[in-house]
Amino acid sequence: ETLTIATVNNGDMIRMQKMTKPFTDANPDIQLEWVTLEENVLRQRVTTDIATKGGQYDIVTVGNYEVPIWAKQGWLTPLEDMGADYDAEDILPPIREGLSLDGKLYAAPFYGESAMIMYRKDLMEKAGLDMPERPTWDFVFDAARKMTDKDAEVYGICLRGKAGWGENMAFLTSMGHSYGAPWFDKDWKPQFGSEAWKKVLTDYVAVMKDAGPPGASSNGFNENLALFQTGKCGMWIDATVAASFVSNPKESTVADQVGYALAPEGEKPQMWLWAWTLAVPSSSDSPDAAKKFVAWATSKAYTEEVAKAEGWANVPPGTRTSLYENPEYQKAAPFAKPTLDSIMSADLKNPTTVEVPYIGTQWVGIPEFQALGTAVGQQFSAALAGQASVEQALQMAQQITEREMAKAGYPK
Amino acid sequence: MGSITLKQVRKAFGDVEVIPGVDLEIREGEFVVFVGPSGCGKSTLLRLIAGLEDVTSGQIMIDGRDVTHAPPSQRKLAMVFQSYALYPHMSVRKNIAFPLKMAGMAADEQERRVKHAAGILNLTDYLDRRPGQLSGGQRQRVAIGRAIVREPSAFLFDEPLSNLDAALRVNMRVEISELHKKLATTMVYVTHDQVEAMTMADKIVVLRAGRVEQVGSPLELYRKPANRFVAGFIGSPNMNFIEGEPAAKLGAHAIGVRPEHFAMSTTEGLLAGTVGVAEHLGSDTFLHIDLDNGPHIVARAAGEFPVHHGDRIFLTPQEGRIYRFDQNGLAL
Amino acid sequence: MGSITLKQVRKAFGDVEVIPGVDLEIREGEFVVFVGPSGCGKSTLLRLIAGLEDVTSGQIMIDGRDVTHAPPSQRKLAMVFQSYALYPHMSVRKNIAFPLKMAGMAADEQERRVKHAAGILNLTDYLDRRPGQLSGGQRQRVAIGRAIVREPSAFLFDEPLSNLDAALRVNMRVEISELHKKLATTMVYVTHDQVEAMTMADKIVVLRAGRVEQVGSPLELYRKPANRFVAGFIGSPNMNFIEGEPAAKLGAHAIGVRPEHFAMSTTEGLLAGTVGVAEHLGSDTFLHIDLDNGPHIVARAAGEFPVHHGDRIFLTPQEGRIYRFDQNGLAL
Amino acid sequence: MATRHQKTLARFMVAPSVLLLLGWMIVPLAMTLWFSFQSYNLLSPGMEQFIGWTNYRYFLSDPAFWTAMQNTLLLVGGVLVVTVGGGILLALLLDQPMFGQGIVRILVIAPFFIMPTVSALVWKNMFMNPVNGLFAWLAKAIGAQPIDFLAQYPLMSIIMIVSWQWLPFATLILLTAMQSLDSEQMEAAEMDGAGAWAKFTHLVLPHLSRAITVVILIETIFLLSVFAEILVTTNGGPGYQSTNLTYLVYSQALLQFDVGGASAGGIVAVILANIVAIFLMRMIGKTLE
Amino acid sequence: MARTVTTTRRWTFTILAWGVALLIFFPILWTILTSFKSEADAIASPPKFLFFDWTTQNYAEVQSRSPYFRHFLNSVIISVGSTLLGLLIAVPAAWSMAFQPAKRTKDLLMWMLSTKMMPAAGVLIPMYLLFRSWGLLDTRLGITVVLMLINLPIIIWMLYTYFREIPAEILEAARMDGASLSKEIIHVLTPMAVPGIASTLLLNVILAWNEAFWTLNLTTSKAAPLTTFIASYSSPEGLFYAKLSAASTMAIAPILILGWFSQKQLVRGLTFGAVK
Ligand SMILES: Nc1ncnc2c1ncn2[C@@H]1O[C@H](COP(=O)(O)OP(=O)(O)OP(=O)(O)O)[C@@H](O)[C@H]1O
Ligand SMILES: Nc1ncnc2c1ncn2[C@@H]1O[C@H](COP(=O)(O)OP(=O)(O)OP(=O)(O)O)[C@@H](O)[C@H]1O
Ligand SMILES: [Mg+2]
Ligand SMILES: [Mg+2]
Repeated sequence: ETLTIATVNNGDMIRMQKMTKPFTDANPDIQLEWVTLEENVLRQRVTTDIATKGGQYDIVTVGNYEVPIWAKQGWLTPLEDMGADYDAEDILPPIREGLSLDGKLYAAPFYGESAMIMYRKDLMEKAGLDMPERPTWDFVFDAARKMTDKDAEVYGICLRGKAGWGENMAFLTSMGHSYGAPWFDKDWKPQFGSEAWKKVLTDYVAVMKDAGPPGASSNGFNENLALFQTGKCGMWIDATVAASFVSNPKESTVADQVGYALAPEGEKPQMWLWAWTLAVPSSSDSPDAAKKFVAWATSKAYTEEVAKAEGWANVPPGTRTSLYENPEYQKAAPFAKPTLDSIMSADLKNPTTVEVPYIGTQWVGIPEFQALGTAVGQQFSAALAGQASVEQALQMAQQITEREMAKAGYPK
Repeated sequence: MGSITLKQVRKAFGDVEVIPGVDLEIREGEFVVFVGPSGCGKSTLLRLIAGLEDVTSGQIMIDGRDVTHAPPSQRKLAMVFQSYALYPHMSVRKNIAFPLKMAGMAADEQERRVKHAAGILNLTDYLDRRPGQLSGGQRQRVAIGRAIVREPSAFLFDEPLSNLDAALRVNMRVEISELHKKLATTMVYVTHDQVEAMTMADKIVVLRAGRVEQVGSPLELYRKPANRFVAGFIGSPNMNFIEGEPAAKLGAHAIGVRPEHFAMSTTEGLLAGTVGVAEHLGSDTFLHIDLDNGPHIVARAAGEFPVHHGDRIFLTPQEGRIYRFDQNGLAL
Repeated sequence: MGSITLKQVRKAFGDVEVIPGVDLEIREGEFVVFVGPSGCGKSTLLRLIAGLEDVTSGQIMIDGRDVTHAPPSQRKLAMVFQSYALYPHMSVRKNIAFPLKMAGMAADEQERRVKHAAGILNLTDYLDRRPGQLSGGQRQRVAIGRAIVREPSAFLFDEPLSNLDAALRVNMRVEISELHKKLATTMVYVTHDQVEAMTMADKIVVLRAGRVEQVGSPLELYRKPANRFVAGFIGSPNMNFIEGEPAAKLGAHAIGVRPEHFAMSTTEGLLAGTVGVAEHLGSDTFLHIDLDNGPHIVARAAGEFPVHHGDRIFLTPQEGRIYRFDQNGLAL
Repeated sequence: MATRHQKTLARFMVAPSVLLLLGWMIVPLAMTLWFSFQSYNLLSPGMEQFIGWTNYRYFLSDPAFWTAMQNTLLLVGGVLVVTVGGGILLALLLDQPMFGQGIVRILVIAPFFIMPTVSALVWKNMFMNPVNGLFAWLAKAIGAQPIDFLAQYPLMSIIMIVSWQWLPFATLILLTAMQSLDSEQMEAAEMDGAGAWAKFTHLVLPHLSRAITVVILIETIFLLSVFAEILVTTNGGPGYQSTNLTYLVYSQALLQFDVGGASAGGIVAVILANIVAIFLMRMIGKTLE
Repeated sequence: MARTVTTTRRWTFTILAWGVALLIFFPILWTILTSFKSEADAIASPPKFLFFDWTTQNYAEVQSRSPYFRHFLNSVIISVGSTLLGLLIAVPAAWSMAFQPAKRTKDLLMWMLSTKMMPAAGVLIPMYLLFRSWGLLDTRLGITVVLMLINLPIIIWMLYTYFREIPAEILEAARMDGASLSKEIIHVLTPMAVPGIASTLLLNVILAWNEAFWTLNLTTSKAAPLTTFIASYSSPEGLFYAKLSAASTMAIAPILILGWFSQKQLVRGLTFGAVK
């Protein structure tokens, strides 16, 4: 049996490909076929295949955004009977809930993440500031401006600017939620005309202009990571997984100077919850073998394998309670606690101050969000690049969203 | 082996009738030359015989067999093209052997025949060269070689020498004539060079606008052209035509005199004129003369005839060498 | 206006010396023809005069002015190329006017001159066509037109007629001769066709391997060739050379007799041979004869000389028409 | 040049290609046409229904549509201008006497072989990146503010990348054409007193017109469907500033999974492509005879 | 035009041309250089041109991540296969267009070319559905056929321009010599057009090699060529310039080398009958 596995090209996934020996030794009749793709390409390929029942993949890597939607369509095989020692209860509750429908788990988390602030202790000190455990947005903006020294190529804050629902819109959606600016009111009316949104975007554009790196409008997670690793960012608010990269002295020139804080707080704390998960499409013709692999790859045992080979700091984070209770991990990963706190504080159903008809923290759990998020992201990215004013961008965003929602037939 | 008969052969390209209807009889072993001005349909006629074009109506028989609708390969004819049409990627040997190979002949028999043909054509030393490495004359010989190995019942040539330079042309002309003597196979030869036609043909077919104007041996055509067109076409330089008074005196609409049939004098003669250009070739002198009140004519004089530009000259056509034509150009 | 002098002009391409050193005097108004076998350096010499190639050493003077290092445009010469070298995207009018436009001439003056040239060359009706829409002869005339509008001090022609067919070539030959008479401008004309050379030239320059073999008027060269090379080159068909006994009898290494200088008989004569091919042209008959123990020769007989393939024939060279050459090919 | 037999054979032999291409055109096109009248989103299966012209209305009224049209034209036109203009200059340069012409040609042709994805990645990351890119370093080295190409001049940057890929093509065709110019014509012009500039405008350029036409034709065919470069560098943004028609259709189809809308867009694009094709055909018909 | 070229003139142009050529080539050169740097050197400022610690570790890393050789092999099979298949179909078509032209031949040719302007994304879903029902997803056969169809118009056009340069008389001679149509094409036309066919082949191999939409969308793993290989590097995490460069170098090197070796034929082929 050959399992075709679609994965995203991030470090943890690539590491997994190199570590499958125990699995293949234990299951000599199963061959693994890896398809590693960049995130957008992956999503496009996998969605096309699953939606048309192409049956190309036995295991797909999907985010927690897709899982409930796809599960509802019947595209995913429920992950029951994963083996005696799988211990599904160990999975962090916010994550587990996000991956379940009607009590059944449809995808197994490979790693989970939330957002936090990574900052440079040395620069913070130089600016004469002290980072609280959870700062306010105003503190962050102020610190960013103070830390900036453009001549030395030090920029106070790095934030995502590259258009895309999983790039700038992930950040801006969660920032919006934190400001009390949701995408839709409870009647599915787009809210980009609101004062709250205006404040969100104004603050964002302003601080990036004053304290952001040049070319911010094309920076995504990876670009910012590179910037931070080379010492060009004072602060970076992004996914918690980044912590293990920025603190890795082999890759990062500032590893010893990184501090961590919880994501900022506005009307509400900024919430973020993301998990890359492994799921088995219902079109797979080897569901049992696939489940076996998924169980192995998301098990505690795998975590230990990685720890043995690469050290505790490099194990896939954010999925299991047991990991955070492990003292060895706590020792190796200074970012363990803020990560766990961030994840646990995420509430998919109540991301903002008002009631919303959708679930999601840094995304909105409807199928149309991919397209909408990217289209709106383009507008916001244009605003960041100075190609449009904040007002224009919001107006366009509102217009686009109204159009698409109308076309898609909301409210449903 | 090698008789070709055309019966009322007609060819039209779309609406344009190129050959309005030709009857022609070519006997076994004859060397027949088609001549005529450019565009008169010589090539078309040849290609109809070859089967490279469909006849619009009429019948073509080869050796008594009706081949009107047979494909080229079944007519047992060989053709030599103006551009030689050699296969540039094959050696001379392969070029010559190609028709044999196509006929599925055994390799050793192919080789034997190629050797034989190469021997006849003096190509033995070049068998392993590519056409690109040969001179024009050699290429022409390869093309002929390719034709003769098949031992066809007739050869068709479409202006085979027109791409060669003057000296080579003369040599190849002689070679082809000798080949014909040796093989005694029917040859149909298209040219617009009337020297070639005169020197090679057993029988010349003069075409004009797709019609046969006259058929006959070279000297027949030279001596007794059926009409003004043929008279003007055969002979070099061309026949001079004089209309008006001198012609009327002889009871014709126009009279024709060949350049070589004038007696010339600086003192007296039947016709008077002024020398324009005098071309001294050493062996001959061609005089371009403007007749008084008459046309521009050309006369051939002896090797070193002492006249110059602007001199007065008098001409008398030789007795019995004057051709007379009526209103319609027909010979009287 | 139009005298050209070459003094010890030498040209080498890299290591290869193509012209080892030529002295030549071309007088005003002369029509000079360069002839010689292919590759002998005719074109190179012409291009040196034109300034399209640098001389390696030596001096070129035009009208007494040293132009050895002057660019082509300052030599006041016009050139007509073998390929015509017309500008394909310009109308005939524009082609002819191009040199005038380059000289910055006023538009109406240009127009006047173009009209004039077109009138001379019978091109008036074609002024608005593109070269692609013209026949070969017309194109050649346009090329000449482009040359004459500039009123150059001399014209240079490099085989201008070699791309034309036989009939057209004869016409254009006469036209160029007449043009020369009309304009009386110096013309330097390259050809390898000796008929052209004979009929057009005031003075022929025979070249071999970059050396001048003989300079003289056509009839001078025909009558008194300086050596065997010139003798063989001038005259058509070529002179027959006989070595051995018959030559020795006349005290020479070889003797030469032109085809037109044989007396022929079927019964007796100095030389005996067998007729190979007899080419009957009507006006003449060319006999290809294999002499007994001797070479293959060509003889010209009267219009209707009655011999055929395989007949015995006897030849006697005409008195005083025998050329004698020594061991080195020099005329005795 | 032919007998009936030959003609019949000829028709018979084009048939496979024509049928295949027809199939290739018609089958997906028919399906596309069908989908274009459906409300069909891959992500919401089971909701398909006939909705008339709605998809077309949405596609054509999309504010992105007109921008995309404009960008498509700008992109094609811009690249054509750069490559043909640059190609002529470069061809002129390469036609001059020099040492190592062979190697120079090899260097110049290289970009043509590069995968569009790779070249876009390389340009974006290693050259145009405003922090770590080489251009940024150059700017800093001369004391200027680094330019954020992809954000500030997105379309121009893409034109630049695409031009880099197509410049070799234009150069080489034009160079070959230039070298085929009859040397006797050049000499004739020289004798006629034409200087370098006159020779260029009166001889070289007209002689190149045919080659230029072919360059335009081929490039247009490929440039109309430029896609990978945009996807990799700007994702069509910021805003719609670098979205062309192909990318717009792509984003409908594979970002929004709106098959119906994408199909409508596809049909619109096919129609536009055919208009361009007819236009090109006219142009080519004249020069290619 | 053989007037002596002065040495200064020659040197001026040499320097100028080399400068421009290096400028044009520089991005590729830089990519290749970067592929031998460590990630830190790759983004060093000021850039390190030649004096850095050369390492092949990036290649090892890239190789360990994905089976380069299999992608490479797929690329070869797909690009060569589609081109050969295309030639097989295009040769007869080009023969009839060149030698038996009908009134509409030019229009037909243009129509064929216009099929290339179809926006692929618009018809992807239909194609995907068809491929699924025919079981062609992620098969070399399927993607080969698609690339063949994509390039067929170009192949036909190129062959057509070459064939038209071959004198019809030669084919007629073959016919007179008793060759049937297939023999005429196999023994005479095709060998004569070898230079043209070679350049058609080359150009189309290059185009197929670089095709990145259909290959990416219709293949998954077994049939996936190098375009898929490179797709996993478009934005990985962390510092990636050196790895990206190594992967890029590996993806373009084969075709670059092929292109360089066959430069002459290719250039001649690229002219599409533009140069007469
Ligand atoms: N395939 C064709 N379609 C239409 N007309 C044609 C075709 N082939 C020949 N013709 C026309 O038929 C006439 C006769 O042509 P053909 O080639 O037989 O002349 P020709 O006597 O061989 O002339 P030339 O001496 O120039 O070779 C010409 O008017 C020509 O334009
Ligand atoms: N540019 C060149 N470089 C090297 N050799 C050359 C060049 N041009 C001509 N030659 C050589 O110079 C010699 C004379 O050439 P030229 O063209 O002058 O001969 P030609 O008498 O005009 O011959 P043809 O009658 O064939 O035109 C030839 O051997 C030729 O190969
Ligand atoms: Mg003909
Ligand atoms: Mg010459």
